[in-house]
Amino acid sequence: MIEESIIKKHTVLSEHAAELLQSRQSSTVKPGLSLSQYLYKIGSGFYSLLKGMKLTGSYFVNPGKIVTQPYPENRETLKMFPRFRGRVIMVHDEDGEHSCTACGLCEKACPNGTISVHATRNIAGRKVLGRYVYRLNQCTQCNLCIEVCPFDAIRMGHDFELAAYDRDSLIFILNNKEGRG
Amino acid sequence: MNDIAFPTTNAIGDLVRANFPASSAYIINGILGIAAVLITVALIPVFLVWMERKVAAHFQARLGPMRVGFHGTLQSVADGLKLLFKEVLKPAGADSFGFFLAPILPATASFLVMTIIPFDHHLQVTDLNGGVIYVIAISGLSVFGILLAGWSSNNKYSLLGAMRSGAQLISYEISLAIIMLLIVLVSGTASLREIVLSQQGTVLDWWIFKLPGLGLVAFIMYLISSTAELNRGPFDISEAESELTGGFTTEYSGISFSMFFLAEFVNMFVAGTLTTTFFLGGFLAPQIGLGTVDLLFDAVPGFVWFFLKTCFIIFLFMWFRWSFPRLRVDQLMELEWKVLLPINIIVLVLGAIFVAQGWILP
Amino acid sequence: MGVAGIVTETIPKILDPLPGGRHLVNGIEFIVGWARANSLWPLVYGTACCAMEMMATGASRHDWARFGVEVARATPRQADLIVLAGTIVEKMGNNLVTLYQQMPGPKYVIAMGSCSISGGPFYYDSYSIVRGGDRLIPVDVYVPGCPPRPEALLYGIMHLQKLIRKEGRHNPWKVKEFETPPCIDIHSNSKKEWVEIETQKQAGMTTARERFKAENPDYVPYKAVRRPKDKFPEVPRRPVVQSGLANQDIYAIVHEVFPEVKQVKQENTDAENDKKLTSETLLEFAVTKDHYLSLLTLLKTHATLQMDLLLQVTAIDQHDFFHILVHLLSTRHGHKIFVRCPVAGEQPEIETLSHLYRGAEWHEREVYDLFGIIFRGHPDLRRLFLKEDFPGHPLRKNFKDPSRIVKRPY
Amino acid sequence: MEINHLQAPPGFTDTAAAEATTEEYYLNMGPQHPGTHGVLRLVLRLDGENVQEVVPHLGYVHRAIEKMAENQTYLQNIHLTDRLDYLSSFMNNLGLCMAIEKGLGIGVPERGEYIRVMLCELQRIQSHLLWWGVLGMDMGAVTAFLYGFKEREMITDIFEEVCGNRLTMNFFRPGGSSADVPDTFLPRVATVIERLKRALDEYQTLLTDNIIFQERTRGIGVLSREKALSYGCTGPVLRGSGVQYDGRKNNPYSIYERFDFEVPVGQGGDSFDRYLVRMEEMAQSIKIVQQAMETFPTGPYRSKEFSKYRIPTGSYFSQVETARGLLGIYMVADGTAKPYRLKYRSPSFSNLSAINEMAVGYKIADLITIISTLDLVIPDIDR
Repeated sequence: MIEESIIKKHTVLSEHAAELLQSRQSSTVKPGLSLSQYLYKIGSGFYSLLKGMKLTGSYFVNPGKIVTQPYPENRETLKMFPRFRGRVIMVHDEDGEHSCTACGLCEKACPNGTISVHATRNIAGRKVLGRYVYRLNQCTQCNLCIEVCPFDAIRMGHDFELAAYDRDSLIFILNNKEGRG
Repeated sequence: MNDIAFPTTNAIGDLVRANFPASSAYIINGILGIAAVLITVALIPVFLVWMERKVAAHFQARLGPMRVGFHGTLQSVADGLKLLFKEVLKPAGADSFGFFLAPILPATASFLVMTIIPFDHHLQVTDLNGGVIYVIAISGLSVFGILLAGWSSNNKYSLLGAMRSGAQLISYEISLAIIMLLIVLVSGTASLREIVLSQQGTVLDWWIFKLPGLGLVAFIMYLISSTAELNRGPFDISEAESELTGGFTTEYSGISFSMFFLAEFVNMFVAGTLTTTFFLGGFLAPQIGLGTVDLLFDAVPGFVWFFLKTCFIIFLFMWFRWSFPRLRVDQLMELEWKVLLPINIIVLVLGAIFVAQGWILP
Repeated sequence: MGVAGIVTETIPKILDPLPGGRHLVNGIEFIVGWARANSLWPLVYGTACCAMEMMATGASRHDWARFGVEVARATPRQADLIVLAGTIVEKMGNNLVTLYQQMPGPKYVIAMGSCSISGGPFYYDSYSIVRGGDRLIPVDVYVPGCPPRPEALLYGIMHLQKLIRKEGRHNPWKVKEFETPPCIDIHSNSKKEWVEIETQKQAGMTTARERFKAENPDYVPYKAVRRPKDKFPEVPRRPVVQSGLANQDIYAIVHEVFPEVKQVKQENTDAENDKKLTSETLLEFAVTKDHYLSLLTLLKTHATLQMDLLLQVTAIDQHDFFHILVHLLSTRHGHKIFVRCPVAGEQPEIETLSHLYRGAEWHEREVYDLFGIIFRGHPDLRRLFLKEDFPGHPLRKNFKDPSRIVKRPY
Repeated sequence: MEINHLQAPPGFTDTAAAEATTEEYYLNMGPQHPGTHGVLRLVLRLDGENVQEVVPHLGYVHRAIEKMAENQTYLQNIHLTDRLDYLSSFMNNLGLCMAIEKGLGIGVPERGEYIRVMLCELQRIQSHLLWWGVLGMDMGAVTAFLYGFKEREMITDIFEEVCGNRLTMNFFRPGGSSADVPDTFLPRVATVIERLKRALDEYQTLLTDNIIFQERTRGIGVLSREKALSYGCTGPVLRGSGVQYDGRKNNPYSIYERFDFEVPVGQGGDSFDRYLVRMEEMAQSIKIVQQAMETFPTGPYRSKEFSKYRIPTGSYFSQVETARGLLGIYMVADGTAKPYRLKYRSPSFSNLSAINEMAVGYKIADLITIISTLDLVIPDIDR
């Protein structure tokens, strides 16, 4: 008593597909096609091949349909989306100061142990950022560190041309100067 | 009927005959002819590889090779050279004699067929009066190479690929032979040169249009079976990348693989030339009947028309390859034995009736 | 070594002393380098997400055929470039090495994505990962990213082409010796190094600090400005329409036949109305080993329940015993039933469900593989994911294998 | 594992027929094979070209995600779900986020739900486009692969603009999404939808109507209704065999019950049915995205943000209809910030387990087509 009421009648495939299914029923019966079916099959088959060729031909004939964006040639016009995640960079204002206070939240939020925040005590004895080690070879650009940073100190840069010949050159130190004390 | 004066004389041949003794002149002419064929055969795959990749690219809405020379013209040169300097590996357990003999056979088969193709009135190495039978015999030779390659590289995938292509080539040779038989029947001669000359006159005298409906059907059947002969297009089941990883060429690397690669494209060129010779009036300029246009067409030398027609046929082969999915092995056999063969036999019989009634003056 | 290897080595020795020979040799090397650089045939090899970006690079929009990288051959014999696209797992490791050895002559490797550079997201706590492709085969170019953009891979390929053009006389066939760095916890290692530098630095700073304190007594430390936290409203949960039978009806049906099967009390439901379950909490039955099979046959064959789809059979390691979990779904009604059965012992045993649901075969093989629970009557109980000789069952809480697992430090 | 040709390798029912006229042999479609979509290894028992038995070997991309999940916080686990079935990473994120929301008892605002539904449906179309392209390439029509990717790149642009990454988005958070949708989102989706409609007709002529394609997929790889259910197949594979089960309709989650769309169901259960079901699903997803675009609400995109996601002890299950089938996430929380046990019920795992049922008796070329119509993602199987 429960079965029928619950299942809403879902419409089967769109008409085209349904018609194909019906004709499929007949064609799976393999034994022998009558002569008319045999000729119809050759004719419709040949026509469907021509239609396929017409489509590829239309792509060949007008080069306007080419979608290739030639990478090295279009380097000047190629601009990433504002939210593109290339690699983590530290925001430096005009006189080279960054606003990282070595709180280590990004280090804990990162799933892959990519970021190592090394704090040091500056001349006045306060804890400031010493060295911000960022291992790009382990980073998966998941944006968790940037969401959790309370001071907006780090941001996702837009550069993607980072191929290198050896593994260690992918480890960056992001801060130019010690943190402000 | 066929000794009409043709503008281009056999200049080089006469020059050699003039200042060399008679016996050596024949040998020198032969060597020059063979050298000419070998040079064209060496240059043609270079052009065809580039053409295939650009045509495939434009079919697929992309640019294809661009950076290696102007619009990628040097791309096939780079491929050939790289393959030249690759290490040639022989898998353990492979029978070395068969393994290294196999790549040579398909290439030689296509070189041999090139010798009798009439590029122009006099641009032909030799003209056998049994040309068509020679073509059928020689094109059977490339099957050995593929079977030997498949068996001797001690790899299940290559064996599968070779068995498939063995069955495919043998069965499609039958429909190929029947259509060639039709052309011989209709044109009265078996020599390729005579077949071309029998299509003289306006465009309507080409065999494709001369026989009312028959010529077109025969042309389509010929295209289908020659694509199957080439292991290309919807019939590339022998080296189907997505099933058999590489088919019979799985274990070949470096220069031995490039021989197969070269043989495939030379075969494609040979299939194109044979189609133009049989159906599109070889090196004859298309005369449409308008006075001025005919003269203009006649001025263009024969072999240019020949190459234009062959390139169009090769473009058709490429169009097939990049538009259709692949057939399964048993569907391929079914297509040959249940569809192509009956139609070809009917076409042959109708052709015979036409000739018997005298409707076509051979 | 192959013929051409020796040829490119010996040509220079012969031609150099000849007049103009040097230019000829440089000419040959330039042409050979140009040919190799401009016709890199990649192997069709891709394990995980980076393979999608490699396919996108091969597709129309980025089209690496412009660089001559086109004929993607499936056989290693005709390929001369492997793009390590995706995670390299221990079991796939030796296959990858055989593939690399099967490739002829000058062969190049691009490590694409952080998984093949250094194990990426799976560096910590994974027992079956190879932390970086260069532990197995020599890598020429590293393309970082997860996954790297198609343009980044094209930049990597151009980088590789520069390398090949410069190769020249140096015989590219000599496989580069490569050392495999040990699997250490990089994160805590860099902290240890920093602490050493730090102690040295602080030792020398004491005198400077007094002088600084003396010079500017009114030093006010810098106050970093915090980012304003944007407020988001508290949104009540939307009532979920429970499809199929309500939990109580199912519980009633099962309770008639199996009175002692109890309902697993979900801690997060309010305590007093144990029976009245909100529609969202799971309906989980706790059953003992002997009723396990009979309950599940009932659930499958019952006319009104019709639990015809087995979602999964899995297990949880509760330290001193295991819980076998069976999740069932009825495609006709849409309700789901969860069954929990405790099994104890070092090598616990329970009946198999593969005669009820054919799909259970693989799920049970996975539980045997990762937990070591034997399923009696299973047609073909073998390890599903791991190699036959893998020591122990990794998903157990007490699985210790320092050679494979690098513990996450935080 | 070395295969010697006389003794059946593990997993095979040792019924090499004594009176078999032709000698059967074992072929290894190894982990690196163009037809197996990644690193799935199939060992086939063949009689000539006919497949007698298929035994898949898994584990070549088993990265132990479930062991890692026990040592990562919930947010870090959301980032890992992208790498499970990377062709429906939005839906994986959604699955885990719904489980966490069930645990914490938090709701999702209207705009957050609409963003989730639109992005998931766009990702379903994107995943089906890739499946269609790779199916064409596996059957020899390489042009289909490049046409499929042409449209797929447009949808990838939308995702890149919204979340910054093309494939592994990590965009949803418990309670909504991590950022609001940029205002160029709706116009861009509108243009892409128009282009997709035209593209679907192009695909119709290129593959669906093609006689060679129909010959190679009709009546191939038949999976009966009972077998599909018994093996636990879900998604287009199950619907292709005639079972009317779609997670979005039968167990509605998020706000799917507001949109009206049909669930395509095949009859025969062969490769052509599964093909038509997916093509129809693409059309239905376009319908959903259009309806969602018309009534796209304003307002907050996520609910209250927690600094530490501590979920009270208990077991939670959430279920999502990904492009491949039903993804079930079973989470046992113990009150701390890290899950005690996180089990992903992956759809491709069960879809693949029925391969032996579907492929026996057909040719090698059919086996490749069947694997392609199963639309497998191997890391989703091996986790």
